[in-house]
Amino acid sequence: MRLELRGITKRFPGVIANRDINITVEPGEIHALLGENGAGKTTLMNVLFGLYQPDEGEILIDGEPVTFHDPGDAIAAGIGMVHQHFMLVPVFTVTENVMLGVESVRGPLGQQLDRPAARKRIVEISDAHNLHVDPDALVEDLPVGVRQRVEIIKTLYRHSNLLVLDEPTAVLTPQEDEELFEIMRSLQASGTAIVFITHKLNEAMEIADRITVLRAGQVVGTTTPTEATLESLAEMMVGRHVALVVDKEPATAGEVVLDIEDLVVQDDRGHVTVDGLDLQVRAGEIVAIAGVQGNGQTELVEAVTGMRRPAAGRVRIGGQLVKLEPRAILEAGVAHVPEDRLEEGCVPAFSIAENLVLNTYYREPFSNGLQLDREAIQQAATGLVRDFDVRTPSVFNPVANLSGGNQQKVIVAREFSRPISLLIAAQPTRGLDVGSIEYIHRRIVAKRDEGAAVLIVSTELDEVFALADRIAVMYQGKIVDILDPEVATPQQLGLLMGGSRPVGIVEAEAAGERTHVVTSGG
Amino acid sequence: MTAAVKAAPAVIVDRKAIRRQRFLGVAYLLMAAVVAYFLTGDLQGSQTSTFLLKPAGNQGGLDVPSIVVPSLIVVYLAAAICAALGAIQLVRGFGARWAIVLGVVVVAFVFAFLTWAAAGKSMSLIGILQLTVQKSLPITFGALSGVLCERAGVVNIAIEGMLLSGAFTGAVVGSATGSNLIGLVAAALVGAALAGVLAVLAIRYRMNQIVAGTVINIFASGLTSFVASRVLQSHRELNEPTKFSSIPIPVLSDIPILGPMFFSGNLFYYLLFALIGLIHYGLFYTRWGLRVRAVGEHPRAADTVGINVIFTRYRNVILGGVVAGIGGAYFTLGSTGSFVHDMTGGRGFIGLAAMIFGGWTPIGGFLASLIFGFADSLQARLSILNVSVPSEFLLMVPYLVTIIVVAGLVGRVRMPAADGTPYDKG
Amino acid sequence: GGGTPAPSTAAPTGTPAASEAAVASPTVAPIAYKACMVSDTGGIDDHAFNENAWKGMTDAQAKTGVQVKFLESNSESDYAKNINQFISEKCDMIVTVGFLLGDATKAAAAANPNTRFAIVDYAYTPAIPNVEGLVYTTAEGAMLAGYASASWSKTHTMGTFGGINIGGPVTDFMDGFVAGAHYYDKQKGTKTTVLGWDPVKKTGSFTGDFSSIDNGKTLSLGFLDENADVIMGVGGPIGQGAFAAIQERSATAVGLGVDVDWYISVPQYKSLILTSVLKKIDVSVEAAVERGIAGTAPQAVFVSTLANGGVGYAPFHDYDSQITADTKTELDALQQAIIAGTVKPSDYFAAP
Amino acid sequence: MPVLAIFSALVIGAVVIVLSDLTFFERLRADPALALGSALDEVFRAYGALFTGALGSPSTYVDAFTSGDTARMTQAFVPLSETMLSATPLIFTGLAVALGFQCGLFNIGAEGQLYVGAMFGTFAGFFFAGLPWFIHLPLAIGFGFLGGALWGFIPGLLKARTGAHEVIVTIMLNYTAYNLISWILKVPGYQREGRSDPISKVTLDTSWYPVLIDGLRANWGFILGLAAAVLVSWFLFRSTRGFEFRAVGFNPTAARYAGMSIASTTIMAMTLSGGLAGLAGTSVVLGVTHSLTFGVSGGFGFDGIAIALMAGSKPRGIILASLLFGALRAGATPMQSITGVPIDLVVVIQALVIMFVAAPALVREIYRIRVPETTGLETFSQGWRA
Ligand SMILES: Nc1ncnc2c1ncn2[C@@H]1O[C@H](COP(=O)(O)OP(=O)(O)OP(=O)(O)O)[C@@H](O)[C@H]1O
Ligand SMILES: Nc1ncnc2c1ncn2[C@@H]1O[C@H](COP(=O)(O)OP(=O)(O)OP(=O)(O)O)[C@@H](O)[C@H]1O
Ligand SMILES: [Mg+2]
Ligand SMILES: [Mg+2]
Repeated sequence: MRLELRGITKRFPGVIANRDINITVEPGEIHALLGENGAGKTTLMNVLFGLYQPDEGEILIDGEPVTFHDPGDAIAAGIGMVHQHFMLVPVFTVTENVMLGVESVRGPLGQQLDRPAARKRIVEISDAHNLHVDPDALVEDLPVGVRQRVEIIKTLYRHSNLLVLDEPTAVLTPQEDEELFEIMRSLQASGTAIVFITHKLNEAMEIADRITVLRAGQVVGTTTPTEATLESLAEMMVGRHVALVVDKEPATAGEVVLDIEDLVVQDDRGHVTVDGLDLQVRAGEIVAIAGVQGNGQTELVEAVTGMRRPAAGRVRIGGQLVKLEPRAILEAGVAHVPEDRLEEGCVPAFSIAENLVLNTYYREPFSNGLQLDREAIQQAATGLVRDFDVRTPSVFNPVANLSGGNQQKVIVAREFSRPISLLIAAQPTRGLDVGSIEYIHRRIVAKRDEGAAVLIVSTELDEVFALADRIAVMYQGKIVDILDPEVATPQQLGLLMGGSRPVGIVEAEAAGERTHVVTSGG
Repeated sequence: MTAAVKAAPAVIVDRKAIRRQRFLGVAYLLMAAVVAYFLTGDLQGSQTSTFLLKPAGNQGGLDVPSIVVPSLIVVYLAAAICAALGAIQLVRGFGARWAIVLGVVVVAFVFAFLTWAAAGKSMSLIGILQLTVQKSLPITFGALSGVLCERAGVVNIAIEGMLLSGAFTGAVVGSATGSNLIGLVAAALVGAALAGVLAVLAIRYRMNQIVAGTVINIFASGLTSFVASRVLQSHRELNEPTKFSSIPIPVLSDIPILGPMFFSGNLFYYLLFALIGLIHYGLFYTRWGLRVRAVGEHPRAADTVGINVIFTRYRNVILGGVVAGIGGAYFTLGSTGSFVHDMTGGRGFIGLAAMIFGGWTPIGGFLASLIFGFADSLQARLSILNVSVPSEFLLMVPYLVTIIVVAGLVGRVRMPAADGTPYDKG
Repeated sequence: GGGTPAPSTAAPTGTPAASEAAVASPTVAPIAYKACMVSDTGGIDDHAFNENAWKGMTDAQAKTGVQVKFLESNSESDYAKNINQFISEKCDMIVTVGFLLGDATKAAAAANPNTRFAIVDYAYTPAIPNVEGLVYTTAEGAMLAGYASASWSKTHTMGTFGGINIGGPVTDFMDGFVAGAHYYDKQKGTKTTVLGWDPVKKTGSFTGDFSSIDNGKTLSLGFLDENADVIMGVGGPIGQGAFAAIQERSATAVGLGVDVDWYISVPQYKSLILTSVLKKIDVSVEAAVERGIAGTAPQAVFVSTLANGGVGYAPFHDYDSQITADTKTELDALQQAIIAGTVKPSDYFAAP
Repeated sequence: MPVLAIFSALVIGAVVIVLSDLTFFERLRADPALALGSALDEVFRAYGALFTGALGSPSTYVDAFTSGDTARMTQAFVPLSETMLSATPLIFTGLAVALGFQCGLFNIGAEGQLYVGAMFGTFAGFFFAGLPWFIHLPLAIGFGFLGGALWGFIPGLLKARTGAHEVIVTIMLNYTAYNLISWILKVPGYQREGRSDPISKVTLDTSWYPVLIDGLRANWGFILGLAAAVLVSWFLFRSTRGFEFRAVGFNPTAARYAGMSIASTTIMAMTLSGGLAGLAGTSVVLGVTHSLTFGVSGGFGFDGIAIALMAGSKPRGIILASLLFGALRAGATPMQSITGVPIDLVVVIQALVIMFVAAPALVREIYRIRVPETTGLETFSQGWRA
């Protein structure tokens, strides 16, 4: 199938997400789509998939203009999409998820689900492309990598000959990346065209036949891996020369501030996800926890910040056994930048000023114990908004109306504005653009240099390498190794994150091999 | 590659489970104490309690012998069972079987209570069981309505209003046309219309669904009372529908105990059983059900595979309205024969509790409704036997049972993930 | 036939539906006198005393041409407001229905000595000069009905239930019913069990409201299960639950109406109605209005009794043939004894 | 917007008046024009009576003031006084529901809390004899608050500890409370001597809310309601604890991250909410009836929901909305008396008002108003999640 997008424009209130975009995808081609956060990649694909209607422009398949009113039309036309956020029903089995919408049925009324028939086809498909899954497993019990395979099976089940993969590698380990690439090549061999969205330039270079770069909703250019270099791609994406590596001095580690001993934490379903974990973080150093999603990082942070009661273990902060309860931990001088800024970090309906005192509102000078001092709150807020460069017309604006980066700045401003001895930051730059990432990174390093202990949890290897003084690798609820970022390589790290332990961590090759292109966010 | 981490090692202490273990243990011991102390006071050793299993009156059915038990011994036995289980519960717990043990204790407690109430007398046990089913009927209709709506992701707290409107419409249309069948259809349609309003408010205008439902409840109560006092009061003939008469099913109705409970009722019984089966089959074995559940769990995922989320929700809410309307018609066309304002007395809300208790499944909802029906039937029977508990407290029983069930279970059952969340196509 | 002396004034029976017709077309020329009624929270469609009292008002209108109107109360705080509304509309006479309005009526009567009041089911001690309390010795009529029921009962088990245990207006019926059964037992040496009410302990079966027929039916099914074959439900529409239950079980059992003759007002169940306990609120209200029009001085208490025909029991209608002539004679004798004061219901509250 | 909502509700109410009059259809067949005319006439008469019954009629005011007779002047203010009197319990229940809303809780139990509050308040009213009014009245009010608070504490505790949804628990507690007062009204010592019907002893006049003006029924309960509104407003928007309430209401997860206790805030919010509803109970028994029967609430608890919604849970709006609903209730009496339209119409109108207010998009659509959607108060929990 030959796909042509011609002059696609899509506007949202206040944003032009796609502006006059022209792209063609040839049959059997792997076409990479690159671009910064918010460049409009997902929007374009949603237009292609019938989730959005384009304001202008048309879609042609094999030269024929088509209109997709909803995803059903796109699926019927042979387009399959693996979404950035998986579209799987957790409580359904793999078979049910795959057959949903195109169910095999039997029975006199033609209504009864024919699960065996569907299961048979799924097994066929997975055998043909090496996509191993148990058709009867519940999706919620599957690890992310397997879920992604389910998504791919879903599209193949619908006879797609054009497959859109929206940032499929963001949640995978390097090993899983490789497995995915194998699958992509196998599909390509069978004539399927693939649109592959990624932030990771080297991935595009490795797998793509052609690469199109979007910036601010427009096509900047289309190139091929042979013509382009990593540097040229980065420059196309950002629009200027990129040399963003965080400057930081070597750490001068001091006292142990955070001391975690034998910690056991269960998740909501009662599974043990942190399993006897030990970790120490010292003043003046940044420890980054690297790991694939679902290995207990979330529960670890929740436990240490008092959001989840551990089943066993001890947590000492500044040498004291603290009561693991949010307020007690805050009072112990811990700052926390939570993973989900809108759900956990702020009250979007509250004003910026109110959010800036969300965890200090009850103390002098903001409250006399009974009544809030609005004057003091406003003054403090005005100062912080200035210091942290939050772009807003007024401190009384609701945080909901800020952009993601500015929302994150509000949270960082709040957490960094008090004297702290320990900073815990989970995915501190998720979904942020280059500028914001750089800003937040600088602030974090500055906190370290002031003598705070810093614990970072990030799924972004680039971020981990950019910030960490020590990298703690977490796998199945345990710290399986601690690496020195100066000597470790992403490959080693990836292997450890995936659970395989290299035979003795050998001295790393030259550090120069690594490219810290900080543009890779979300 | 990661693998889902499972099976907690033995060292893990589940604090919740421990708290539950202690709480239940103490509760069982208390129940044992209540039984042993309060229920034995005025019993004589020679007294017996007779439980009749043969339906009274002219109902058919095989001759079933009565159960005669020595009152005092049974009461002490029940106390002993409660105490023993309570002690074991406290000391080492029952692990995953705690729910079964709880069931055993409750049954022992209730049986002791009945034995006490019937000491020296006879009590129609079959009557209590028959009434249990009967009282659970409208509750189950409500629960089914809730299942239909919530499986598609719309919370329907307006069931009470739909029941009430169904009762009203059934009576009025049934009387006006002289056909109770037309009345039933009209009730279903009015239920559907109210559900339509709920659907428009909740889906199109994205109003908070609980508020939308409450508005409909207030509206239904106000409107039916208004029309009842303006029209029905002077046109009594509009409030005299013929009821559906009982249709005992040959052979089945002769089965001891179960026959009189389930197979001697009127149209509504069989309609309900058919609906339970149909909805259960539909939800879990058909294409329709798979899509409905997908919409209730993850509407965006459903959307991306070409399922019309909005349409599915409208359709299910309206189907839920139809079921609630029929359930409402039961009050007038199936049970009492005339409409009185606010006659549903909170059964719609209890239906919701039954739906939650039943884990959002039709069969679970029915079983839960039977528990509420039993509470209702039991309190009525106790008042008849003139036990020395003020009638006001007996009347609280079904409501208190609801609270206990909701408090005890809501955290443990899993609701459809998108329940109550409006869908924004983006 | 039944032993109730037919009141000479009112139409022998009347469906409540008559009220509207009466409003629409008074049979006599209107007069200037204005009689106004305030219902309690039950509303005038309560199938019980509000409705019955309103019928008395409209009967008075049909007969005398008096202007009548009513106000329903939504809540307790409406009582005084409603009475005041009528005072501001210059009603000559205000009839309040039910003991719930006792306090509000008293206050209004004190504040408006020139307005005449009548209150149903309530009387003041000491009396208030411009208020007539209309009370009923309901238990007397109920005792006769209970006697007849006990004579009819094949199982010697009967049942009775009420709406809310509000005392007199509800439980007088139940008291009398039980007393009648006990009196029968004493005469005949039988042992009749009356389920659902104990006049001594004042506890029994109640539906918890005056609207849930379904709860009434639940209790009645319970009575039937315990072998009862005569059931009396007291509290407006809930009593119909008894008939619904009998019909559903197709039991050989009967029910009793209350307040008015249900053979006429609830015709769909007439084949199951043994008799009804009559409490002629309509007659007493109509009489009170007529006294108001005539300008006779208010009586402190106007007691409707068996003697003056204000309470009683309805004819047996379809069941006339099943009540033996002996029983009818005994009923007449009992009626005379009650009127004479030689038999009092309260003497038979406890089982013999 | 609220004006349009009220207008729409009145229009539909008019349709209901006309359609529920069965003679209308006969007349429509006979002479459509005349029938429509008389229907309109009936609607105007009904609404006219409703309005003058709520606010008084201008001519009465003019006559009264020109006559200079104080009694007549007082009399002219009766409708307004009745409106205030009817509004009083509604202010409290409205505040009760709004306080819950602000904390993300949907308290449908104001009705039951009102019952229990009235039960406690009445007890204090007749039990503590020999106190001067300035001690007795506050004591009785305090008891009322306590009773309601107790009845609000239960669902709060259950929600915080077990996740039981407050909507179902509070509804069930409404029924329970109703049976509870039915029972206590028969308990010797609580029941009035010499009465067999369920009615409490008469409260002592030292526990009564004093009337505002002699000859009118409006009393200081109304003033207490205004004061409560000011206090609630301060509490929610100025106080430290109120900040927590709103944060928990808008985003409980973030509130927990910020160190606030969801459990204690939930319990406290339900308790305070119940206490306010309990005050509504005192405004009836200590302000109007002076004793308790089971008819104490005419659905004030449910009207409170409507009022809180209409007011967007803002105390100032609650006062206005309560006055509106009070006016509807006060005007309903003369409306029924003069035109025979049943008072239940008011309930229908109220339900319609809530519907239109709660779904602003609907009103906008009807009147083709184009305004960007401002985020309303969509805070309370969705579904049955704890
Ligand atoms: N539903 C929407 N409503 C309004 N604006 C939107 C919507 N969806 C996307 N946008 C805006 O459109 C722009 C493009 O977003 P899009 O999600 O396509 O970016 P992207 O390139 O996929 O970024 P990322 O790498 O973060 O996934 C952004 O400015 C975004 O805020
Ligand atoms: N709910 C909202 N109401 C009003 N404006 C909004 C809302 N959400 C986002 N915006 C505005 O839409 C624009 C795009 O938002 P978006 O979050 O995509 O920003 P962004 O380009 O990703 O910026 P950042 O890099 O800071 O994340 C911003 O200008 C933001 O202020
Ligand atoms: Mg994207
Ligand atoms: Mg962004």
